Amino acid sequence: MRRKQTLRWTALLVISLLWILPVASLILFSFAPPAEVLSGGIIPSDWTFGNYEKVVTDAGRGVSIPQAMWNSTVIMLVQVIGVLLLDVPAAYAFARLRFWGRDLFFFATLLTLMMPGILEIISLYEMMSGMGLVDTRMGVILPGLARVIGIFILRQFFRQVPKELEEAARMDGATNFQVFLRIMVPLAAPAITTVAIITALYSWNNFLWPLVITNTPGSMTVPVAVSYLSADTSAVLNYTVILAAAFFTSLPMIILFLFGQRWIVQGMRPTSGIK
Amino acid sequence: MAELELENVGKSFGAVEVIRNFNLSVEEGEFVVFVGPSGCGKSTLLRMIAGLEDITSGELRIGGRKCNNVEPRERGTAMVFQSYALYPHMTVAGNMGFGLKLSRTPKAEIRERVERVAKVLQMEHLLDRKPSELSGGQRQRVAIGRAIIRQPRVFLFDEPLSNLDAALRVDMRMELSKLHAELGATMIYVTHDQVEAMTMADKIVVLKDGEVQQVGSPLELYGNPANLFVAGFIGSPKMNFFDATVSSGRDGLDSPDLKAGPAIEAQLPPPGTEITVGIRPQAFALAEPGTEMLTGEVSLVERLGDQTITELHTPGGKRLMTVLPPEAPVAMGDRVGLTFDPSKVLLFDANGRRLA
Amino acid sequence: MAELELENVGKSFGAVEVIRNFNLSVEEGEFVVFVGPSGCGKSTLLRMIAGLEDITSGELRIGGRKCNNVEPRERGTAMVFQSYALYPHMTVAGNMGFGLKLSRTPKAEIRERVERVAKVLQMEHLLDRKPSELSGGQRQRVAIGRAIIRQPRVFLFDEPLSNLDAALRVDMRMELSKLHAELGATMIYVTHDQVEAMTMADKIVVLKDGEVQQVGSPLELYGNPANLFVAGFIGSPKMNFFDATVSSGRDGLDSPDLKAGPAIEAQLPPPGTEITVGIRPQAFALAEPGTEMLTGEVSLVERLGDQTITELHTPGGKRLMTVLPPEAPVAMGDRVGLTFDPSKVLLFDANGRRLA
Amino acid sequence: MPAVPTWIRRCRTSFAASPANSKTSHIADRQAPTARGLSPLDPKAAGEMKNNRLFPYLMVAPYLLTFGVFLGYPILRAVWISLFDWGIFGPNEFVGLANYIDLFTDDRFWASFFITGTFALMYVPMVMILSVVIAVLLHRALPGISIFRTVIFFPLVVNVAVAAIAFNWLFQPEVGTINAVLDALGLPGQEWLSRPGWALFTVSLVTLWINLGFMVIILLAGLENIPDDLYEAARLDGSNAFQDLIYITIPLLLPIMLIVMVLSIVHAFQVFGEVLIMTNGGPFGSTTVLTMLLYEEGFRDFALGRAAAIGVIITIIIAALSFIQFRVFRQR
Amino acid sequence: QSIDFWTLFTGPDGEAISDMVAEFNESAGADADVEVNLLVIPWDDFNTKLSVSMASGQAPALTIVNSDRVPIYANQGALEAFTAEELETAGINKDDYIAASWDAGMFEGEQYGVPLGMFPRHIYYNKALFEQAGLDPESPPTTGEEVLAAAEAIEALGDDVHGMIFAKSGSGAFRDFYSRYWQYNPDLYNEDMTDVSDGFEEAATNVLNDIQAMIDADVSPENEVDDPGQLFAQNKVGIVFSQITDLNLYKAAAENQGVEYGVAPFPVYGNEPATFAMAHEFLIPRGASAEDRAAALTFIEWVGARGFEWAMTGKVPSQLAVFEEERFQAEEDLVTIADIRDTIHFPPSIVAQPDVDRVVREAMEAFYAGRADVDQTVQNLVRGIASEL
Ligand SMILES: Nc1ncnc2c1ncn2[C@@H]1O[C@H](COP(=O)(O)OP(=O)(O)OP(=O)(O)O)[C@@H](O)[C@H]1O
Ligand SMILES: Nc1ncnc2c1ncn2[C@@H]1O[C@H](COP(=O)(O)OP(=O)(O)OP(=O)(O)O)[C@@H](O)[C@H]1O
Ligand SMILES: [Mg+2]
Ligand SMILES: [Mg+2]
Repeated sequence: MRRKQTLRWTALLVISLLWILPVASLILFSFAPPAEVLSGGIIPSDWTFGNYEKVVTDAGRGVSIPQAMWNSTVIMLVQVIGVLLLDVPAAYAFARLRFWGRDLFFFATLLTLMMPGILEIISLYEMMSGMGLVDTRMGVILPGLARVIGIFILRQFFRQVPKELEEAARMDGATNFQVFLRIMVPLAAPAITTVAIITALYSWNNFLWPLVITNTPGSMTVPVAVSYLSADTSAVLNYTVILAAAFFTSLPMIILFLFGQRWIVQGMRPTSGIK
Repeated sequence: MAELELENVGKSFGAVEVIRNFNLSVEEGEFVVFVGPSGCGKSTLLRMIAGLEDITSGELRIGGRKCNNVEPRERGTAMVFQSYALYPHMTVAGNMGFGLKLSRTPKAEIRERVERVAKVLQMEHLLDRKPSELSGGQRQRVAIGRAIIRQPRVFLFDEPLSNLDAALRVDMRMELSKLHAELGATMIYVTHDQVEAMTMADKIVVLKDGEVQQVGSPLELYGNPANLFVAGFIGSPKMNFFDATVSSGRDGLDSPDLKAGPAIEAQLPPPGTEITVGIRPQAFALAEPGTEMLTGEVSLVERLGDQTITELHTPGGKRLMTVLPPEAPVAMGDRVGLTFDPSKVLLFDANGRRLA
Repeated sequence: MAELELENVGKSFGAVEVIRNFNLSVEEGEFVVFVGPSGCGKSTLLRMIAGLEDITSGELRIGGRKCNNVEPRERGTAMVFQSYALYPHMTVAGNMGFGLKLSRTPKAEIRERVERVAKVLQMEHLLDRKPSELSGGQRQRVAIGRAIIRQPRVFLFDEPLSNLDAALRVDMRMELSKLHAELGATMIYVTHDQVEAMTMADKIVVLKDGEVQQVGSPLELYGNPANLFVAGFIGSPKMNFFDATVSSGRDGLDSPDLKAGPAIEAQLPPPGTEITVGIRPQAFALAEPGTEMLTGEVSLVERLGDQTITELHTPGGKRLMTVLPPEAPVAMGDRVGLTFDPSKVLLFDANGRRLA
Repeated sequence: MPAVPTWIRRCRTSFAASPANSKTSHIADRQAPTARGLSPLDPKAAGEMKNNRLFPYLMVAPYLLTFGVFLGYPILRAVWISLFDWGIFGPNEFVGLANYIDLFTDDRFWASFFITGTFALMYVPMVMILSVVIAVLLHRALPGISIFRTVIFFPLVVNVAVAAIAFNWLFQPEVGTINAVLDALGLPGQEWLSRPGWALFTVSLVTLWINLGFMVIILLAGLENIPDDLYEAARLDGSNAFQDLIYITIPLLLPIMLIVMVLSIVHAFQVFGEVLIMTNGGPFGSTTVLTMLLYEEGFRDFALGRAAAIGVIITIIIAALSFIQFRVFRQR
Repeated sequence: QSIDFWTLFTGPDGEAISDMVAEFNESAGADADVEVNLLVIPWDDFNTKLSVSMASGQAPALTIVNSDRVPIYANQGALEAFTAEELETAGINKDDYIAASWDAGMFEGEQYGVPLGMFPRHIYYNKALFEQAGLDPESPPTTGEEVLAAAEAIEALGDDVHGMIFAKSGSGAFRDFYSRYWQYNPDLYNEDMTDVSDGFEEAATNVLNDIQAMIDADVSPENEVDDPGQLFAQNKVGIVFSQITDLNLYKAAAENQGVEYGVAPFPVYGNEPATFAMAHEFLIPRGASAEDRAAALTFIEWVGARGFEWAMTGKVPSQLAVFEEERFQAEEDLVTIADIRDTIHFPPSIVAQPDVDRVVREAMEAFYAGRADVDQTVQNLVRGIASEL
């Protein structure tokens, strides 16, 4: 048993090293003076906090990373909550309830997952400008609420919860909604957390739509701000600043993940109450 | 008006027909036990009554009203699942109190009732555990607790005591009977335990392959089984059966093993009829030399302390079970002679139907 | 050399200590039965032997080799899980044949063996079903099949027959005994069924709260229990216990109910000692008037067909169980007198240890 | 009601009436019989029934509404647009399927099609194998596991553009870190992004690096659903770690692997940002995937009709592949 | 009057333009009551954002794009042409601009764009390596043969030193093709723009033979080099074919790493010097109000007068006046490149031009990748261009 653990540990170590290599240089070089990039190598030979200073303070042409992080946080929170409120009940219905058009609706939903997102942009933009939401946070948020992936993931998970538990709750006098809320939701907690994390990441990293819909720092999200930042000076010479911005702006997500992952992996196995 | 009526109820899973043409009427407050071989459809019936399984054909009435499509919640039934189906994310207390919580019972009352039930189930110390931290029997008790904490019209118990030790089982049996008496609720109970069936039931329903074989009180079924199956199923060890043809010759029976004697002779059908003779193991006694009605070689002796179960092989090649007194002087390989009380013999025709 | 040895084995789940200082030695080919109240640690022990549960302290040896940290795969054990643990994605045949498939048994042979086992389990017609399409008893049989299809050194059965009907249970019991005889494999068997324990075991281990109470042959345990717990646990209905103080007075006992009589008197400890007197229900008989050693009011009569279980309440307020002949003339509310065979009386000291 | 022998009645009642336990009722309150659950005759029941039929719709309605407005409509509109010669300010002319026919006779489209196909053939198997293996490795407790997890998930929090920019630099043959590391290990460096054969592979590696954590999260949640006792049973059946994976984990994880499979197909056929930033379709056009073509047609040349047609074709390809997956998975 | 102004300038361009906007808003803008809101959008995303906003009628009042985009936007009706009066009112005069760059803002006879600066193709060379190879660092090669000879000499300096680097894919591939082509033949197309010109095949064959000779000489890396500037900064390459917009990279390398670079016009291969160039053009998208337009023009005029500052970001000025300025004359590199202003060619201002560019790019990529020889490539070009026209 010990040996197997060691084996697993070693395998993980190797994979992690491969995975961390780009991350490590990203982080290392974010502490290097810009010119280091030209000389290459694994570890920079000179160190500076200048890049981070620039990220935090430099409001080059009105683009402000701290402001963008605030925007992104607000947008992310609203989207995560919104997506969960919309997706969890719908996914449950798709997975467990019988109603006319269920499979039709579901596959229609799935189809849109397969459509390249870039195609929607013009129609969405028209819609948003019709609603006067161009260059607002709400304009960034709204289209992000209609994401299919959460439905897809949650539906698969809801299908795996043993029917007996639902039946037991019905016997206990639970209404349809109580079965959903008190039994299915807690049992699908790992999946719901997963969807929440995925939505949060998507929201934090989504680029194309926020780019198109936002024009001013008041509504710009982090990726947009970073891309504007990267447009700030000559590409090569600005490298380290971009790296610093990338690392700095992903810190909240890393923290979120560190907390969230326990929830994914500490779920309650839905079958453990069943003989 | 009967509390619960099933009329021509049938159930199929796809092509597999598991319940056929089932009829039963249960009075309010009755205690009905379903017995039958594994896979005969007992659980399925319970689940149909609970409303968890669609009824393929026929009609189910509760309190006179057709309920085929009524939500489980509206039926006023509580059930102990054969598979327990505990909520893995709730503690024992949470599992038991869930139904009360849903009906907005005040917290203090829930707590009090949960504690009372837990005491009955002898698991007060486990209230904060999750199901995954319980032993099999403890889980089963939680499942029982979840059902009995409520006060439904109809209780459905699916082998609720199968994983409990004997002492606990006796206690639980008593508690359930008490509950039944107190609430006057209707109870439907599936068990494989003869003692349970016999002691608790007002009415036993014997099932086989999805069909009712006989419905009756415990003693009726024991003493007066309608057919071969019921006779074989009720009573332990199983009744012994001898195939024979009625003859007009010696003893009136053409059987390699059996000498019928006058008591049976009187009940026999016309000569030439093929019949089966059934004799309970308890009806045998060791014969004084010369009075043997049967002989056999002992092939197995089980001494249970209060009785000795003996298996014999007859010269005709039959295996015979007998229950003899604790100190009966039998040993493996002995050749012994047996007598039996002719008044306790049952006769069945070739289709297994009871003759006398 | 013993096949299986457990030495000072202990097990805790976090702060909960469920096995304490467990010692057992099982010879090759022995049939050992674990009995004990629900939650006493039987399953946990089995799982430790199988290698599924870490051993917190002590040592486990199989064939003389320390096995605490040996992979289950290498221990040569097969187990029937209390929860079945069937593979939901495989058919019945797939479930049973999985172990053979892993050991690269040729397909034809797997098939043949699966069919043979299925026949033994009376489920040939279900081989293509998935577990979710089976009844409770059928699932349990698949779990049995999965274990017995292989030929391991040690079989571990965790309440394998609990969900089967009586007839099937008898059949399966017999099949398992046959298997045991044929393979000469060691078997460890958990059951709550006294009949199973008594008939199948070479050796019974009585457990309580994770501690061994007594190890011995069935008859030893029945006739010669080491303590109050074993005496009470083995035998059904439960042995009756009377608390008493030895006195030098009338009958040598200071008890509201019991007249000891000379046979007991001989075994009594010095006057003043507090003891418990145990008498099995089967030891009682209805007394001829005047010979009563006990009296009581009948509060319950269970007529099981072959015996009548009667509950009495003594004047001293004790509840007393007796097993009387089937037609014993007792009825609820009757006041009856009983005698008992003094040679069958057991005495225990204040700590529950057996005196005589 | 059939006759029940009186003694059995008495027996039963005597359980309850036995003086030892009749002081208090342990389970139910005395007033219980009057306070039973809802009667089936309750008039409320009829209304509830209707509610039940409505319930599923209540559950899906908010989502479907949002979906319809923000996804359904724009996409239906894209399909509509694909039937037109559509410029930046809207339709010029209805052309029916001409956009599609044009594409099918265009060498660039087919070249792109095969490049995308090749990309998918490299990417999807890599994702499937690695994500399952890593999820299994990451699933159970182990010292340092949360560090490993975080490492695997880190790429998710870096936005694609930055990752692509960073990789562009890491993959530089002369000054890039990757070749420097390979060099330190005594392995030959590569011209990762500038050789036609390699560039697509390199992009697929980066896409893998970026997306793998995503798949692993989903699979981890799926692994959490597999009961432990099955592994226990399998261990007793003589299963080793590999066989556990093949016979227990994978079959039971199939529904979740289906998600991963479909998503990775989606990723493969919709890969865009990585290509745009890392190679911009080059070198020598060897990484001009379908979405690049779509982008050029739509946002450089404003042939929105044609672009939409490409989008529809991509959708059909993904849908067809997914459908096959659904079929294969369901048959098991 | 407040107007939005979107540009795709990144790097030094971006800094320069935002400085100018700030200055304008404070000075002339304030006077004329005009405020310009600058949004610098990374060029990768510029088209997406601009086109989406145009399609929804939400475009900014002023933007800048590369001149080859002008016909496309104009043809889509996304732009509104400048009227002569407007320009005159704003004080913008065609004659103040280099004709080629002014004309690049024209489509079908209408003026849609006002140029800001131009960026032609040319070469950078490494003076240190020249010296090592025994070449005169102050007299860079001017013809194809000289380039080749210099490259060979430098290549011989070491294993990891390359003689030269030229674009084998991407936009550089077709731009350099055009540069050479126009040296042989000034016309790509026939009169009515329906097919290639009569002399096309001959000229193209010449060009490809020149390139074949460069490849055969084996003085450049086998594969595409993503960022030649980095190799150059490490003194690992002698000559780089590139454009003036990279100037700041080389300047930085010179400052940080002491690299000594020189610039020289695009070498002459054909009959007369010629080089490809494009311009940045101010555009006013459709939908802007008259006030917006006036404000935008005010700004355009104001920036036009600051051609020098703009040129310092690596451009050749479009405004003739700049060439006379003393401070401009002091910038050696800029002067060297600006000297070629008469030989600059812009691609024809037609809608199909980007498609033709793509055809040329793909044909050249196939050629460089060895998938087509000279003849096949010429045929590919002829067929491809004809079908796009
Ligand atoms: N994960 C756990 N955490 C804490 N206690 C546990 C855990 N698992 C089991 N136990 C406790 O350990 C004791 C022994 O459990 P075990 O399953 O061995 O009982 P058992 O003898 O098999 O009982 P049964 O006859 O009911 O199956 C029980 O009291 C149970 O509550
Ligand atoms: N989903 C299903 N598809 C097909 N057959 C099924 C399905 N579920 C149950 N059955 C079959 O229906 C029959 C009745 O099952 P049921 O569970 O009612 O039996 P049971 O009487 O409760 O048996 P047990 O005593 O073993 O629990 C069984 O033979 C079973 O195999
Ligand atoms: Mg059942
Ligand atoms: Mg157990």
